[in-house]
Amino acid sequence: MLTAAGAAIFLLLVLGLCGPLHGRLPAWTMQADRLAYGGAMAACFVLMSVGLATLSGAGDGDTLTATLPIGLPWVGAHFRLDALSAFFMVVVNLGGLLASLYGLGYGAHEREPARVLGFFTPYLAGLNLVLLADDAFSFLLCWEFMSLASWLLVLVNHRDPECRHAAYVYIVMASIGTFCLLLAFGLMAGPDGGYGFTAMRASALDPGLEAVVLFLVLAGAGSKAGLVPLHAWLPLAHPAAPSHVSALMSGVMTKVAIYGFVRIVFDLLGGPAWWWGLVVLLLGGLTAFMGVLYALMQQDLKRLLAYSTVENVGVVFVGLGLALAFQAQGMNVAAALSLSAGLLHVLNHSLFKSLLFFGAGAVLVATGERDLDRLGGLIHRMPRTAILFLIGCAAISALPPLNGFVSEWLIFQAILLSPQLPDWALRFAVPATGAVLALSAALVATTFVKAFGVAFLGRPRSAEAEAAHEVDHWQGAAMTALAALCLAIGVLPALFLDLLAPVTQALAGASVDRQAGLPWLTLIPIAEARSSYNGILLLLFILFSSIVPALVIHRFATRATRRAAIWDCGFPQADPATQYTSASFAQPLRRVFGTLVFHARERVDMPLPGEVRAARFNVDLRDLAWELCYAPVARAVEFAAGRLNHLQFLTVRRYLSLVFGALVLLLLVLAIWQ
Amino acid sequence: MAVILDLAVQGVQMALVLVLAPLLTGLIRLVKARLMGRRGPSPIQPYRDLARLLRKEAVLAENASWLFRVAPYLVFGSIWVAASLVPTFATGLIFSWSADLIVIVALLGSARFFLALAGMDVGTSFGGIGSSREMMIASLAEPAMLMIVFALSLQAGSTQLSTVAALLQQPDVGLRVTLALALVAMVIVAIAENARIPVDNPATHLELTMVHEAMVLEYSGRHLAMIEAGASLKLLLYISLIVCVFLPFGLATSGAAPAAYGFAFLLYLAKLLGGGVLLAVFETSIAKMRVFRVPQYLGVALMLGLLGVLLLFVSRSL
Amino acid sequence: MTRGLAFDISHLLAGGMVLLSFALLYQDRMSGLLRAYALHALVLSTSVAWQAYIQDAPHLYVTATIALAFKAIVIPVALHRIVMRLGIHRTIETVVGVGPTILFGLGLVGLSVAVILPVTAESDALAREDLAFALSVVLLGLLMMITRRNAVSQIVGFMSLENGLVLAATGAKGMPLVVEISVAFSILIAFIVIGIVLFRIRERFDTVDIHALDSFRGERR
Amino acid sequence: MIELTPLNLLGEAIVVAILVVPALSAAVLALLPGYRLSARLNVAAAFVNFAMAMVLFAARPTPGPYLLVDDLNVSLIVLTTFVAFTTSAFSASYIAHELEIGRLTPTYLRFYHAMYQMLMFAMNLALVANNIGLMWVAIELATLTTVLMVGIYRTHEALEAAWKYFILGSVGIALALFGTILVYLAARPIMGQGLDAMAWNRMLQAAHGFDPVLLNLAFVFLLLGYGTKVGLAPLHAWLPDAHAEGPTPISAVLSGLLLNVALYAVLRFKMLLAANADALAPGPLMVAMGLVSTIFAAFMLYRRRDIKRMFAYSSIEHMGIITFAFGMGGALANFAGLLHMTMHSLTKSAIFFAVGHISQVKGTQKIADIRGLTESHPVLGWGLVLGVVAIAGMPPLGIFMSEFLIVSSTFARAPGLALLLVLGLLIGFGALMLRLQGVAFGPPAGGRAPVEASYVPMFAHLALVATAGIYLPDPLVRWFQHVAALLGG
Repeated sequence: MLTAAGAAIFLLLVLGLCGPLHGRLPAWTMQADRLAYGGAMAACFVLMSVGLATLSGAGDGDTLTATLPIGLPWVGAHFRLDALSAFFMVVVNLGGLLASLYGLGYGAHEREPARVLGFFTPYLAGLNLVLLADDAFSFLLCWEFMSLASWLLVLVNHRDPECRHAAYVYIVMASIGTFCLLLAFGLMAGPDGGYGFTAMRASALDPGLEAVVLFLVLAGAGSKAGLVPLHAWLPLAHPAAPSHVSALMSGVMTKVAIYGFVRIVFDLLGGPAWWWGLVVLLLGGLTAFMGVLYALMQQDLKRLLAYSTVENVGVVFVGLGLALAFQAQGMNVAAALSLSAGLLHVLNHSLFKSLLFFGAGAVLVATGERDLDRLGGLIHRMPRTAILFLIGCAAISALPPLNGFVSEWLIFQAILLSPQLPDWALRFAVPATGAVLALSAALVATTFVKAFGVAFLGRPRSAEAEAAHEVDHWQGAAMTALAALCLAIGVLPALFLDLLAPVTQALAGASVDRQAGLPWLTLIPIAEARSSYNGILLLLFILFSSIVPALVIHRFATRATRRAAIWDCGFPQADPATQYTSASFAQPLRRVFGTLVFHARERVDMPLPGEVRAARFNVDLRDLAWELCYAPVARAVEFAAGRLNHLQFLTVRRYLSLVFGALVLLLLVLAIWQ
Repeated sequence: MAVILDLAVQGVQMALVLVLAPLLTGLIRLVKARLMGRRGPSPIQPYRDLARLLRKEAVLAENASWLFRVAPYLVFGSIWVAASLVPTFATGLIFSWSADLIVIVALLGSARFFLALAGMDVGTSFGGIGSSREMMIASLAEPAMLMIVFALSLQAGSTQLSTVAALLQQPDVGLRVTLALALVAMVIVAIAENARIPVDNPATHLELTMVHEAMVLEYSGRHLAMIEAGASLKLLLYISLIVCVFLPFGLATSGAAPAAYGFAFLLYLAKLLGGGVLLAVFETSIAKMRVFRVPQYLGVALMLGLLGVLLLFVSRSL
Repeated sequence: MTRGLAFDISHLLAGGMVLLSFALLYQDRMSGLLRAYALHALVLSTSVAWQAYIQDAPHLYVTATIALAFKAIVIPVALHRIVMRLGIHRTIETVVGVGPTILFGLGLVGLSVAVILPVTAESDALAREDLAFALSVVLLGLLMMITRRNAVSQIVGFMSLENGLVLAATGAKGMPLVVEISVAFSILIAFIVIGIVLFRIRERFDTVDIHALDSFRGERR
Repeated sequence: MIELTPLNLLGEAIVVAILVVPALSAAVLALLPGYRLSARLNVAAAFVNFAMAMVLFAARPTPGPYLLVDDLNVSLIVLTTFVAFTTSAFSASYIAHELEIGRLTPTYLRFYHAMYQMLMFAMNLALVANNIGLMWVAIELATLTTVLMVGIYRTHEALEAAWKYFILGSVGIALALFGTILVYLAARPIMGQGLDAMAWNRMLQAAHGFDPVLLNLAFVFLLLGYGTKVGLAPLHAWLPDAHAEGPTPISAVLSGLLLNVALYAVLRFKMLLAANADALAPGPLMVAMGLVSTIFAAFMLYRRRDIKRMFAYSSIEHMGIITFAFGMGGALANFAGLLHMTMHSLTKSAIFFAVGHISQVKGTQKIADIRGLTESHPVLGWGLVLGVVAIAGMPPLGIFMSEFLIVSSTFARAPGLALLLVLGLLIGFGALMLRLQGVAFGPPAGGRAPVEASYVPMFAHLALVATAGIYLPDPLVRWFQHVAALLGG
């Protein structure tokens, strides 16, 4: 199976050649974009199948390994396919498969397709290789390769200065993250360079060092995943890329980052200390809350989605934090439940976030706009995209019976197991995180009511939105597939939860009871008396209780309908600008959280009666993470660079003085040392 | 046999909530009117309103989309499902295992989600105002509600409503601080969620203060009827939930004698009546608050809920 | 010839070079500086010749001759002519006053002694003492380079530094390639002097004109 | 006593040949008019040199009093001759353009080619010298030739740069000589007078008995003296200007080779110190200088306006990293240092090739005036992207591997130092990427003339670097490991 996976990855790498070949292939062959996306679909399909096969057959616990004579010379490149990698391979390649399908249509609208084609498939290869790597060098090499490829993908619209800025911030943050991981691996490998993961698993570290590793990994993998306060690059970079790449970055690459965290913290490090869970949990809660608040305030559709990714990563980390906390107490079943919940959310988020980014890409193709306040009424002109986007919105808002709800529900179930934890800090932190999570979930719904409501409902706010048209069938097919998967997981969660059993078995030493055999495919994570959920029945109930009244009314009461002008309390306003905008929709919540979280300031400039100038309303929002974490560093570097720069403009005599100074200093050191 | 009985109970429950909901609304209106010194409409007036609305043709704005037409049924459907999962007079509903308290909260969330979208569909400023404020209130009410759910579930070791109710029926539960806090929080949430005074006034169309009504301003005919019915159901659901959890005595358990069911049913009606009257009294005794004070009001509920959960740990470990 | 006398004379000559280095630091006239340098080179030449004699190393006479002819005569004369032609023979622009420079120079001599003295006694004493003096000469030469603004005086500093090196090299008994190295070094110095002659505009290394600096370094703002 | 085999004899012949060929070529080139022929001859001589150097892998000469080929220097000899060969090929296609636009005259071009071979001679001599005095002479010769080449454009800036290089280089050379004398003094009591006391292979065997005080003092002077040539801060001042103002092939040779040769000298002396238990550990000094250079150069990258000067600072940064690695010592760090030296040579010279093309097509070296290269000149632009990405330490290119080893092996031993190094690397990375994005992306600006010179040398280097990032051939690894062990802690 590893051979098949290797061949597929190799194919992905080779397909990168489609970039330079774009427009140069002879006419009778397939065009380069078809070739690249088609090949990527095939390769992703193979890789996904490998993942699925491993997951379903890995019950006997054997994992596949391979060593290639490349990479770090005396270590070699180790690759390993175990349940965890397999699960993430499914996530990654499902996303990759559908993104390629979407790209078949979306790619035709690129200004410079070669810049996408050249890096899209290598990027997919990088994502997969990270999952398979089994030594520190290969892991980091693939990790950084993935960053490199995505950086170039962000730079596709390189003529846009904002894009370049986003790409720059991204690549610098990616590099910082990589160095954090490198330091972590350095600690785990020790001075003798035991870089193989097998060696790291076998060796035990001092608890203090393990803590350092934990924080380094939180910084390294966390910054890639978008943990607050290291997230600031994410909402810049993800939206800047072409939409199918944005979907991969948000839906898939953040997951690979989570994989990195899980791999190192759950697998390579020894058993967790009790407070690890606390740290991860609190960070996750903070991330979820801040992420959704930022998302709510956004006006740019893709940026809103990117911030929402931050939120979802927070949710996943809450699950992981709980798992660590339970694991530290030896409560393996509870840990397995938390881990399953987090990992299921990984899968779910990759699905609905890809769907939403595809939808945003469709809107972008149709209107050329990402600004919510220039959209509106698209439900009439893009009916298919609208309903699919709506399903995505409902799924991410955790509405039953869609998939977002299932993972959220499982996390709540895990939180409700927390009274069994002995540590006081955790006992307080877990319910508090639960409250934050509940608050975030509600805010997500608000955010996506806003996103869908402003973009798709109402009346068009610009000529572009008025002239929008439905997108092609490739894009439609990709979105439909994702929406169907969202519904499938929501309705049949038991089947998908079972897929995770080998993963949790390997990492937490236990797994949630097998679900597939239960009557009605009910989800019973712990015990029936405790909690259960049945998506199919719920779907049937909702359909029944919505459709039956509708039928009854239409049959027995009236079905007469009349179209009339908008009523609007008797004062209809013709101008679409009088509709609620994204900013006005968010205003009540901005008032609630704004001053605290964003230092928001509203300024109203209202002309006096008789003046003819327009009134102005301004809102200043400040991203605290940017101002407290990023900007000071940038300023410090700038300051130091400016100061040191004087050394470029000295005279020869002064340079000689430096040499002389160094000499005298060293001689003094020598004299004192002797 | 038992299965048939259970199915019957479930069926009765579904029909019951549908039948009782408008009556409860009418009753509250009547009591409020009496308290204000008016004669007030008959308690069955809501039925007449619904019937009239259902017969009328629906007037749709020219640019209303399919979502605008589908939303009322979805809203109604979700609330109805949620309402039929709350034990009213008997626990052990046959389908109660398909959804727990969290699902009930989420179902209400779905209803609100679609209603808010419908409010934005036509593209009026009033619709926007309503949706925006509704979502703001919900964003705070929903976590508060979840905290209450946590408090109850932790107490009972289950999120299943039947199990919770069964547990709280035990005489040894006694009075607990957590339960008291949860009750207060729940009442606050219930008032906010049902757009009652002091959060919203169901009887006003004053543009600056309305929330729920602004959202459904464009609706008419059968669509409005579904929304109104849904609102009534939701009120019934919350009162049922409160009495089911906090006053669970007399609930019939699965497989009980028909007489026990009958008694439980009567008892349920009495509880509902009591809840409705209390609500009316409460509503008449206070004034509506500014919209931007609502977050503080709901914040109290959230904090109470969280406090309840945390106190639970304290009392547990002592 | 006793061992003592050989030692004393080498010691005297090396010490003389250190003294002359101080004299170089002290000079505030260009012509005086050049004369002092000629003397410095002369003492070096003598010292090298003495080393050739006591080490019985005839090839060192070559070095001594080079030092005498080239450094004590040709270069001072050439520099003198440049100085006269540029009309900068009057003053030497110093960066810090002569007094502090001399004090600092004394410190440097102290430092050289401090780092050389711990050398174990088995190395011969002559080499050790010579080395301390040579190091002092090197450091003083460098000090001169950085405390003078005038190109010619900086060159003189560099050449006195180089004299220190030759002193050390010849003091190291039996060191191979000394002649070759000293020749190579003389070529270097010749280049520098030619550079000065060719690019007369750069009579000052040190300019206070910021605009000129910017354009020189290609980093135009 | 090592018996003489035919291989030894062949080796000896080769060693002499790699010195004689460039020296002779220099003489011939100085006499030949006509730049086309000279350029070709230059390439041919460089190639012959490279081919002969390859033979040294198999055939080692017996160490003589003056010449020595051992594991440490043979790799550097091959690397040097290889880069010298590719650079001469690049130069052949590059320098014609300089003649066309009148920056150079035929006379100067003749001089340039002669000097190029002279420089090859000097560097080869420095590498194969078994005698520390001879090595010193060779490095001085290399300095002189490069000074002349840096100033070859005769512009104000070029002369200024050459002058600065000359003065600072001379002082450095003087300090190195003093250090050399001190080493001899330390060795003499043990080895006796004469050539043995200056021969590497002999001294290394007897170094444990040398006077530690003299060795320490010598190392201070040698580190500062040769460190000036390496470009370690604060002795670096000549380096950016010399790179920026000289002809681009010379910048490539300076960065890719001469700095390595100087560092090689430092390494030799480090081994000597390491062999003496009583002497000061040379590591901390090198670590300190390496860190200062890395961090300082990283900051300096931000404010650069001239693209060649910027990459010159990047060379300082990388020399700092290499010095740091050797200073840390140990099998991993030494291995990484050797690898980094090789990779940096190849990458940096490739970058200078690219920069040479860029400044020719755009007619400027100012970073602000060069934009959107990937659009206006895709091959060149992406080549530059690849090169800069490589030098910034991104995978899958060679420098990533060496930085991985340096940082990870250091962190477990000295976390603080590793953090400082990472800080420097990140700051440098930020600057390089910032400038790269400006130069390679965005709406194109500047000339759109097609590139006439050959891309082959640039992509040959980049291909090697890319291969090495993923796969190092086994013999090379074993042999790096052996040398790493020789270099010790």
